[in-house]
Amino acid sequence: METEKLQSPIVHLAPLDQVLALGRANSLWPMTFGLACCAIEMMAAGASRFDLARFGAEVFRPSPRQCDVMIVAGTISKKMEPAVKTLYDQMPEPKWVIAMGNCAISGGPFVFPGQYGIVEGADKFLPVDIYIPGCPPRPEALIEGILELEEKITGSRRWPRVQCG
Amino acid sequence: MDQRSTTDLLYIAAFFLGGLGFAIGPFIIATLFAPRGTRNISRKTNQLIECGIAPIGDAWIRYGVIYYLYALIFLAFDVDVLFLFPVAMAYNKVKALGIGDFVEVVLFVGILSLALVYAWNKGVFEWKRKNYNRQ
Amino acid sequence: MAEMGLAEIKQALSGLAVTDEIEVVKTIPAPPPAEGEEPGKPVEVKEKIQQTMLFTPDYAKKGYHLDVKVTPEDVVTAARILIGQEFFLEAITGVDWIKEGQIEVVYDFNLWQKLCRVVIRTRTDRAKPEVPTISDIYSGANWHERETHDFFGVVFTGHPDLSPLLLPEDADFHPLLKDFKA
Amino acid sequence: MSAEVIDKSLETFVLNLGPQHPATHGVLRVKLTMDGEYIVHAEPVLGYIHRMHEKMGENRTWAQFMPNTGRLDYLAALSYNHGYAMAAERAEGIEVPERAEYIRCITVEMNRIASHLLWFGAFVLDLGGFTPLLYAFDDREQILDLLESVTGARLTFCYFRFGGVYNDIDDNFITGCREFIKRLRSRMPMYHDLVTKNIILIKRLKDIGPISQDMCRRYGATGPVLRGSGVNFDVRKHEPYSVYPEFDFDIPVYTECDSMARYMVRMDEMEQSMRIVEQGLNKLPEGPVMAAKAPKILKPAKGDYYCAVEAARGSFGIRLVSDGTNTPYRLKLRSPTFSNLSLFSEACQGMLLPDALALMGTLDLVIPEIDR
Repeated sequence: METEKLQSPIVHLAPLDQVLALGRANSLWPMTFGLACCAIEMMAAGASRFDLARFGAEVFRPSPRQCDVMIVAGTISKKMEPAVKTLYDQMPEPKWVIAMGNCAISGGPFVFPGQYGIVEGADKFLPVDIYIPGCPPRPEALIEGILELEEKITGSRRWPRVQCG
Repeated sequence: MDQRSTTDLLYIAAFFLGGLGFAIGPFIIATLFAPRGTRNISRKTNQLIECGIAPIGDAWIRYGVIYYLYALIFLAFDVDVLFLFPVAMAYNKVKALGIGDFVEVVLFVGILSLALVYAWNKGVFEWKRKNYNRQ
Repeated sequence: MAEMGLAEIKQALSGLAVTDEIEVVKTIPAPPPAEGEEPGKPVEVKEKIQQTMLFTPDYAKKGYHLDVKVTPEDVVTAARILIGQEFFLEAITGVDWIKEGQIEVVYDFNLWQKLCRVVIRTRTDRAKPEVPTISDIYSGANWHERETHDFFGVVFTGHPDLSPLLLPEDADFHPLLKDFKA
Repeated sequence: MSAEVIDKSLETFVLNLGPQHPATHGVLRVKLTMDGEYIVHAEPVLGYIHRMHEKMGENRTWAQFMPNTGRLDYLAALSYNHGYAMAAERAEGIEVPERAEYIRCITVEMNRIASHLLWFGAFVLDLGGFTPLLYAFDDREQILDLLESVTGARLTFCYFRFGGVYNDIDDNFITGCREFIKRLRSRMPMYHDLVTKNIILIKRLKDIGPISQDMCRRYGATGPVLRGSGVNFDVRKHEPYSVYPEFDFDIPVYTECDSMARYMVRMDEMEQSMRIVEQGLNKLPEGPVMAAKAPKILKPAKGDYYCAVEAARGSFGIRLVSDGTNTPYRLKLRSPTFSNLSLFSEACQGMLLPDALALMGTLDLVIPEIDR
């Protein structure tokens, strides 16, 4: 994964970066990149009940040039891997990757000795920022993943964290 | 050049520069503040987008002529509308026959829409495949 | 039930059924014990009998009505008979019998109007499996055969394009064979 | 378009309706040779989500394969659980108690409604209308809540066991189902008025994408695609299984063979499934939900078995070859959308691209089920 170090922008003002980060964090445009079952949960998250629009992430752009987040939702097979790499390259910087579901994290239920068809995890060839476990993870888990990404971008969490238990 | 026309020229220049600023400004801001270069893992950043697959064949091919005719008709009416702007500005200013201006505009648009009627008869809008070179 | 239809099909396909040698285990009852010694045990003996491989198993348990085993060349004639009787092709399955060194290709046919599921089987040698294609009769078989070629390496002679369907384009391995190592 | 004609017209180019495309609802790639906006030749390319289900079938015990059936067609996963459970029960000869059979039919039909609702939303989204998706998903979430309270999963169910179901349904599931049916019945007229009678939808679907009966037979298409071409073939009536003979419902069949017919078949099927669920809830018998002597380790007798069920997209068949051990020797999954999609390249010959996408929407594809 030879990702050369990104040169910093020409003009580099700290407070301005804060404003930019806040703007980017609250308008993450995901790419319609559903592979398998997790894609249906991603659609359910974008639909009326678990509305992603509340977090500015409901605009699913089909073309990689116009999106910021690649949500890898599903199993990456070895035949699909070059296509995923091309899509990742075609996304403009700054870009992030969310690995949604066990298949994207580690190959999930399709890993067995002698398996010939799938890549065991998106982080084998993508710099993944957020991992969302589950098979498929509930739409709330995807929303929590997006909030986690916002915290990673801006450094502070705007939405209350739900303490379970 | 008396004093009044120079102020008019200044207004136009100001509007022009303002427009230019709004047009070029985002480019400048983007180059200054955006990160340079993109992290890529298979050197495909500038590849044409075709759903993740390398495009097959070349896009510069002999294309169906329907699209060209469609564009021509749009151009004709675009210029037609362009000419209507000054007409709209000078409408009813010159105290000639009240109805004269209206007749002129109708005449002008009528002649141009003849092109549309001609194209309609020739079947440009049916969008059928032109298969004259293959039976 | 599809009795009438079944008898018709059975009669039509009986010409193609292959006669095989099957090992049948027979138990010969022990000979009546003479006075002195203890009674003899029934002895098992394996016998090879000629049997035409055309069965009508009970549908409730097996799920199909007619099971015919044909030689690979007769698959095309069987398919032509069946499309004449308006059957449609449900699936083509490959089974790798590694112990007998054979690959079995199973064709499932079914009817729309009546419930009558017919199974046609063929066996080819495992080293060089070859079965003639029926994709010109049943166009749906085109993809089924490409998939069976992907997984078992069965070469369907006469198939327009046997390139991998589900595996990557340059795949040369056949994963569902029993001796496939990843 | 014969081959030499294509070479003569130099205006054809190859367009990738590739793995990442909003209209393919998954990772199906179609290589389109186009002449302007008309399709000269379409060739679907599969395998981008091949997850080796059949290879896994050969190295797992019979019970361990049940979660896989939930991940084949995850929009109507319960019918796949049903097909696999029934295949093994037939092979082993296990008797399923009456109440479990009723619960199976009720949950399978609710799952079918959820699958058709999602298809309805996604299909109208393909044609350009966004709002029906939000309404359809809202209804679907109601079903998912009900099914989740009983099975524990929203999408990839693993609820059936050999010999019955995992746990019993309780009263608020029954009242919940009745309320849902009342609510959906009140909304269906709105869907029909706003979408089915919409002139744009009619213009996009009427007489578009004809699939003749002969083409259906040659390709083995089943399910709503076949019933849209005038053939009354539904495995629930053709091969009565489980307790479907006890329900009185009919099979919507349209004979126009075009995309509008396939659209109407699915819309009417939602109504039929609701009738089945209602009758199922009224006639739900008491009793155990698990067979008394269901064997812990399943060892079906040697030989091969075939079992077909009516999934939301067509007849899903399982061919089991068992060699008497506790792992299947070979497990073939006959996927309905595999055969439905195989007729796509012949059906969309010479069509406009938007019409071909409308046709692909009416085939109702779930790509991991095609690639298995």
